[in-house]
Amino acid sequence: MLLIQCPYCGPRPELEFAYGGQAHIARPLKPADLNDDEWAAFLYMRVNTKGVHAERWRHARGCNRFFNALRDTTTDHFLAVYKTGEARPALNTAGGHS
Amino acid sequence: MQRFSAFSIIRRGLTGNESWRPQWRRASPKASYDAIIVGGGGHGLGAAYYLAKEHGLTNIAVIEKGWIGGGNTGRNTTIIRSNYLFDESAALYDHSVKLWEDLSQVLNYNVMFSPRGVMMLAHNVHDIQVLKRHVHANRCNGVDNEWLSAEQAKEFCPPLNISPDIRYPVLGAALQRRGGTARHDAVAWGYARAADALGVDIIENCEVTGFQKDAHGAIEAVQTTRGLIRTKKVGVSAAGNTSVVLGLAGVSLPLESFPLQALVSEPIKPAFPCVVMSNTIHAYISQSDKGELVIGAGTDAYTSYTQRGGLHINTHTLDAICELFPMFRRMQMLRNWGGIVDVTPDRSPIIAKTPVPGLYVNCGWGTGGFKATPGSANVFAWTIARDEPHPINAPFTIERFRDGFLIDEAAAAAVAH
Amino acid sequence: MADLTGIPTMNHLTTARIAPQVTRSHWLAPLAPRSRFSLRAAPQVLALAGAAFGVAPSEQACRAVVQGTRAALWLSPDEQLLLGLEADTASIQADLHAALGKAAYSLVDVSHRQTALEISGPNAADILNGASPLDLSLAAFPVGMCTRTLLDKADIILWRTQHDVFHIEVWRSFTDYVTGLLSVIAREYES
Amino acid sequence: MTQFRAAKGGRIDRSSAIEFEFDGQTYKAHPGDTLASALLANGVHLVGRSFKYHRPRGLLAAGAEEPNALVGVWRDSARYTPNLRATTVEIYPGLKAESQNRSPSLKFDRAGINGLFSRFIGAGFYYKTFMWPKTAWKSLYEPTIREAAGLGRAPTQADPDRYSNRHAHCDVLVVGAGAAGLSAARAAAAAGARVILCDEQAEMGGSLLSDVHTRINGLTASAWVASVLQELKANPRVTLLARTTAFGYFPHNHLGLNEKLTEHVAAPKPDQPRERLWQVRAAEVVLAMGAIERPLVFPGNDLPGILLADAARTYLQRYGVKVGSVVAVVTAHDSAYQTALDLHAAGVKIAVIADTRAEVSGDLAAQAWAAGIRIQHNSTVIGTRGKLRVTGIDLGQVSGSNVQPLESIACDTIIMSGGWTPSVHLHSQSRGKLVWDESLSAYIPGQTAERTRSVGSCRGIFGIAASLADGTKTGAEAAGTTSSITYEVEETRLANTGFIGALPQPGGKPGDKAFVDWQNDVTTKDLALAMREGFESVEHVKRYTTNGMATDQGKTSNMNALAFLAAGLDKPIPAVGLTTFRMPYTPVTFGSFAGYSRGELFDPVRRTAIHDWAQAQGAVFEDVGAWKRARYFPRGNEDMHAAVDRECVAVRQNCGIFDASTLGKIEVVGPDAATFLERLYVNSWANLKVGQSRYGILCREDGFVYDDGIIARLAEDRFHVTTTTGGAARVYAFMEDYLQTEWSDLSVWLTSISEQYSVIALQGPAARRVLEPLVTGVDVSAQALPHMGVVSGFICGIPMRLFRVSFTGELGFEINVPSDYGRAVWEAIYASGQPHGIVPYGTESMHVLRAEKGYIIVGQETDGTMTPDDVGLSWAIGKTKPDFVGKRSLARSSMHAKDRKQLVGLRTQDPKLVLEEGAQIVDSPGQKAPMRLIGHVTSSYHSAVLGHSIALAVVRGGRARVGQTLYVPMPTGDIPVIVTSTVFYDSEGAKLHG
Repeated sequence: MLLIQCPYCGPRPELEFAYGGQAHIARPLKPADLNDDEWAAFLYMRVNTKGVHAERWRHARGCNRFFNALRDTTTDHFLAVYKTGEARPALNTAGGHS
Repeated sequence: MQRFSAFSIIRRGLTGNESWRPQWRRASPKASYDAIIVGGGGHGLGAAYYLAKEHGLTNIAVIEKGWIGGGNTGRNTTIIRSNYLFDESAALYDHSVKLWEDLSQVLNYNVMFSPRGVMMLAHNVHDIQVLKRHVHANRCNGVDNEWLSAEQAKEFCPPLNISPDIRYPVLGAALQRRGGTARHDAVAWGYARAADALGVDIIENCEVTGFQKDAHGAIEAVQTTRGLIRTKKVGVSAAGNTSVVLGLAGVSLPLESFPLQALVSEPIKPAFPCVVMSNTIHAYISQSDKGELVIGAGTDAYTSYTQRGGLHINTHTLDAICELFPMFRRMQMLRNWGGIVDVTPDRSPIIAKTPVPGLYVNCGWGTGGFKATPGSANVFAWTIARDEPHPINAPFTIERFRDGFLIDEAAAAAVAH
Repeated sequence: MADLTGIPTMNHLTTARIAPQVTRSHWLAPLAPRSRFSLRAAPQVLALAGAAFGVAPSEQACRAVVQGTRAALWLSPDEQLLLGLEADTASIQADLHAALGKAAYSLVDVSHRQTALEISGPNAADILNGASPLDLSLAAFPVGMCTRTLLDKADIILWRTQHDVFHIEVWRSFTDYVTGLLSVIAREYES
Repeated sequence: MTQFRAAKGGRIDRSSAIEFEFDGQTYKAHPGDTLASALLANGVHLVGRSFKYHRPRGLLAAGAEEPNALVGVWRDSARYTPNLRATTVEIYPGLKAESQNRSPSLKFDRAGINGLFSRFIGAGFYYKTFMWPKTAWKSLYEPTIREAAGLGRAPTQADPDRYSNRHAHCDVLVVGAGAAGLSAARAAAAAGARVILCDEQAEMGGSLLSDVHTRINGLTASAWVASVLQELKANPRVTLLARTTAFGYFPHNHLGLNEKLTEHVAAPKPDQPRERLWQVRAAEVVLAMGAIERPLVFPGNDLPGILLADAARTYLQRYGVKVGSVVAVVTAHDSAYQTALDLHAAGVKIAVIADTRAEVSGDLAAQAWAAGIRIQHNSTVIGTRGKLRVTGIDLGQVSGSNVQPLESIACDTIIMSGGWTPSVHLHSQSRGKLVWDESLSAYIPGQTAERTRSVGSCRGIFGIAASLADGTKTGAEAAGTTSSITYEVEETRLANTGFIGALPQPGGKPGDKAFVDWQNDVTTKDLALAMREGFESVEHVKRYTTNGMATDQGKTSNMNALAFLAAGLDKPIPAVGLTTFRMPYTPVTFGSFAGYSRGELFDPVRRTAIHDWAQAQGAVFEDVGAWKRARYFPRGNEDMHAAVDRECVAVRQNCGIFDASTLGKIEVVGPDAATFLERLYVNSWANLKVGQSRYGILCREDGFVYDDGIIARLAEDRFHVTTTTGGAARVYAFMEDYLQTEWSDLSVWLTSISEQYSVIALQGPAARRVLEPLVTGVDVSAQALPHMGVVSGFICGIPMRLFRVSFTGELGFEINVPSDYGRAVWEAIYASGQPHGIVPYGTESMHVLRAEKGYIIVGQETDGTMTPDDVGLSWAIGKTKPDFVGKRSLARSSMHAKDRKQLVGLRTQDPKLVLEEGAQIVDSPGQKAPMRLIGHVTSSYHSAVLGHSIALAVVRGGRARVGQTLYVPMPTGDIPVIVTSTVFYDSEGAKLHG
């Protein structure tokens, strides 16, 4: 069970969270303007990164807030958490324990 | 190829078993091949075998970054069934089950396919509706699947707890008698040995690092940790790592890779005759020929390539098993392991051409890939050889997501694989 | 015609399968009905509510503020659970609407959505940790801390009111489960 | 007093004797014994039969690594536990144990004959045969193999024992309470850290408990252990967990510990759990798991009476048991000399110390020499004698690569030591790297992947003084400080030597029956065969030979196999690789994972405020998600169909009352509430007036129907949204997702009110007459409160939200009252309805009534692949809206294909015939499989009101087929059906608006 740093509540067990998939996929403002391929890309295409992955979590069983995190999918170590709407932080040094 | 039989065992046994030869050659990459399969799991080795056997392509290689059969092929709960809801799925999986039925004889390798029956439990009215829909659809598609009352289910699987006092009583079950299990390692080794005998090179410890394309963007070579290999056809069967490999060719797919855990108990004398699956309480269980109870857990919630998951997945899996089979509470977990499963949005696989000419992909099997091994390998080989899908895998394209022709077993049936 | 205004609330609980338990290790019992409001708004608006409600909501995460018969529990940056006397339900509502006026906010009466339990005693934290994955040491979960969390398979709000007293808010249909679970966990402390 | 009990010594309580049973025979033991030590004390070495060849086997070890001595322990008919290691089973009065995998008896096991065929049933033989005839696999071969395989038998009855769970947190978790672990815990505790110290054994102290020579700070080792434990016990921030195995190392320093609570107790208290699962989140972990002595691989090394040297010392010094009378010692490490000396001192004859090394220096060798014990250098073992117990050992002399037979020496016991293998299991589980240490010829922990540290012999630091220093330093580090604690130690220094692989044999051939994995019967010949057949990857060899896959997980076999492999492949050991260490370290009971979860605690049972009333009325309930819902209310001996017929007729003729409380309800409040719903649901909401409600449909972004429900506008900025029962949680999360991550520009908030209100549906022509007398402050007349109207008022003085809505097609109301009042209001309405023939009805009647009107149920008519248009709801879509969730997907051409499955009604010719839900549909009769399926039946009932059966179905191009005859192929034949409209009753809706 992962230990996840909620930006609002602090470190909490994974059980309290819901995984929200890849982060920074904004819903198009005018979906009608997209062709089928572009729309399918928005709906379904995912980077599925092997390495540092920007992803959404929701503290579903806690403060109920969505937030973003950088996690290394080869170690499951979290490298950063940040609030929804904030830009993906640059990583000074990768790795490190979570 | 040294023929396997009771006779050969005795003959070679009498001479101290000295005369056995390697089951497949330890090949090194040639400069070029007619086709290359990336990924030495059951699907990849099988595709190579069928390419050689049915399509006459023998100058081909399977390249595997680790050791063959070391991925999900060697990490799954070996359940085999074809009682899927949609016609497309039923056709694909039943094609596979038919191949399973004489795979041992075809490969001259005992893969221990054991059609001991796969039973899916219904715990509420909705389950009954869903499973009966399966039973009817399967029957009309020529796939065996029958409805059992709770008592009949208990008769078929005596350890089952059908008491009305449990939290989610068993109201009935759908049974596919042709379903069952097989010996997972043997599938990889059997295909490897048979493919090798047809001239296929099986190259281990060889990881793809890139693709080389010609002026028209078509595949012309594969870069690997063991050098550049020329080829015009590449079939990728890399399961959890598919996104990574296809990414090297600039192809992105609707895939996410999740950790999937499974576990076995200590070996015991025969105590569990069939395979039982319950979607409502998330459990599936069978007993291996070695005597271990083989139990599948759910996937962890997040994408990961670590091949391990959390303790809570095990507690939730085993509380379901203990609720259904209370006599197993005193059994002990012997070994737990994790795999990486690649999941598509509709939980159905992709067996198709990619936007890159000469590049083909077989992926997205989620938690259900083992059962499909022969069938998927067989139609994937066809697709690679003829540069067009076999009728059976024609619906399983990448484009179906763009066009909305989903084959959504998960949403439609919510039955785990 | 029938007038039910006088009937005691908590019909559900009194018919539920639980009665207060008093043992060596712990005390577990349902608490009396309360008036409860979910107040959701931007933090600065939440602050405005303080005066009207009589309790200034905590700005610190996961903290409850108690004033007389009322309490405000921080559940989220934009969400406070307000607790008061059952009899004050109408007045709390009126006062807050008056105070917040045109501001953008959401005030919803959830008095009957959930029930409250209290568990206390020397083993209260141990018993909770039979099902709660949180660190309940005083350092990590001090008196006055409150949070939504999980108790095994139920969502609860856990609030430490004294060092060995915990207040639990749980959606009414999960009350039987939570009390049943805690009593089963507690059994071993009696043997 | 049995013949093998030493005159003195050991930690057993000699003052009391207890009796136990093994294979039906009664023996005597002392408190403090394990089953293993007690059997040895009684001269019993033969304790099991091996997995494949059924060879007689004795005890090899004294701890958790034991591969041979697997027994079943029987408390009562419901408390049988198979496959327990006799070395970890603590004796209690009346303990009943039995050997396994033998028939009829241990001494004579029919399957022992397998040994004769071993050359034919070596590694992987089963992959090469049992293939002809094909059918024989299922009928003959597999059943035979399965019967032969497996060890113990499974329990046959439900386990009545309880299991406990505990989540715990600490600053430092120390795993293992030997010298290194104790000193680490002590140093961490001294620094004020919150410490948990666990050890798998009944007593903490590890090897110190069987060390009678070493002095620590002037105390004997065991006295020092006692003093440290006393000190730690007194520290409130320290938790000591004996009989507790750290079995799993999970991500983010989350560890699983299994504590045995009653296994050692003769009569556990009823409320006492059998085991407890500790789920520990540790800031820092210190692994002090020690090392496991490595057996030597030589021909016939598996006879009963052949065991590890350190085990022999443990049996003597900790349990006061002599493993034999005449002992031959084979060793590659000094520690076996200490054992020999201890046995010698206890009056055991040491026939020889056969040392594989060329020369041996050090005090112990000198002492052995002085004691007159024969020491033979450059030794190897080329064979053993005996059948059910070793009777002799055949020694060989090694000179260079040449091995000469030396002599045969009689003995009744052989103890061996190949040196020590650090227990790196948890370090490896945590994904820490392992590095090969040539000087130790062992893998030791390298780069860590979690906040974890290894100390003492599990990282290759041997010796008490060194371990104490290592533990102290590291324990303090883990607690974030340094420590000044030091220890005065008097001990004998031992050289770190050892032997891995197979002992040299004459002619360089691996000898016969030289076992590497005892339990799985893997010999050097099997490993050789695997290599010969091209299995070179260590994982392949493991899987092909099953080496290391037994219940001991290769604790004693992996390193020897690896070395043998390396030799065979002519590679250095590190080049061969290493198999992964997997959870759990030792087997863990299923029940301990399940914990409290069983019956009602397996999953919460959710009941409405009206549940108990329904129960009192004899309602039959169904599970809907976690909810219990009343399905029907049988009267007398009515079956479901009779009850449902009666309930439906009553609703259509008079009125019925239905508990709809489980519906999801979300209050959506804020200035932008309407805009939010406008963007989310397919319908338009801006034009919905306060006091009105509307049927809403929610799609996923992919355009498929996700949920539906009535949405009422209570005020300009306040909506009362209902969802399906199953959809409550996911729709709320779905809304929060869009609000928080896509539309943060909107000022609107969500609050779940699902359980705030009991919802009482009052349906039928008489509904208004039943309701009217109870309400105040509202006019419920058709003019004042038309269909879909919503109003607030009072019922019996209780505030209510009154919806005039209908899921039955009759005049209907849904009364929302605060849940505490739900039952009382329900009873008041029921009373008021008596004169009007009111009946309570359940979900089954609700389904029939809505189907008669063609109302869909999401999840029954839809299945995640249906669009609003597919189920005939395109009328609900706000045509002028620029966008809503799912709109873009619905614009894809495939969503308008003519042959999409569309919702239709079906009628059978035989009015009594009720189609089966899920039955398939074809457009021509007599088709053979595979048929061309064009749809399926989604809902099907007998309608008592209409006097015939009705069905809803989804059919390709269905709406264009109305009037056509289609066929439902059943095993009994095709059933012709006529495609109809989905509305079977009151199609003009007169009743709805009445």
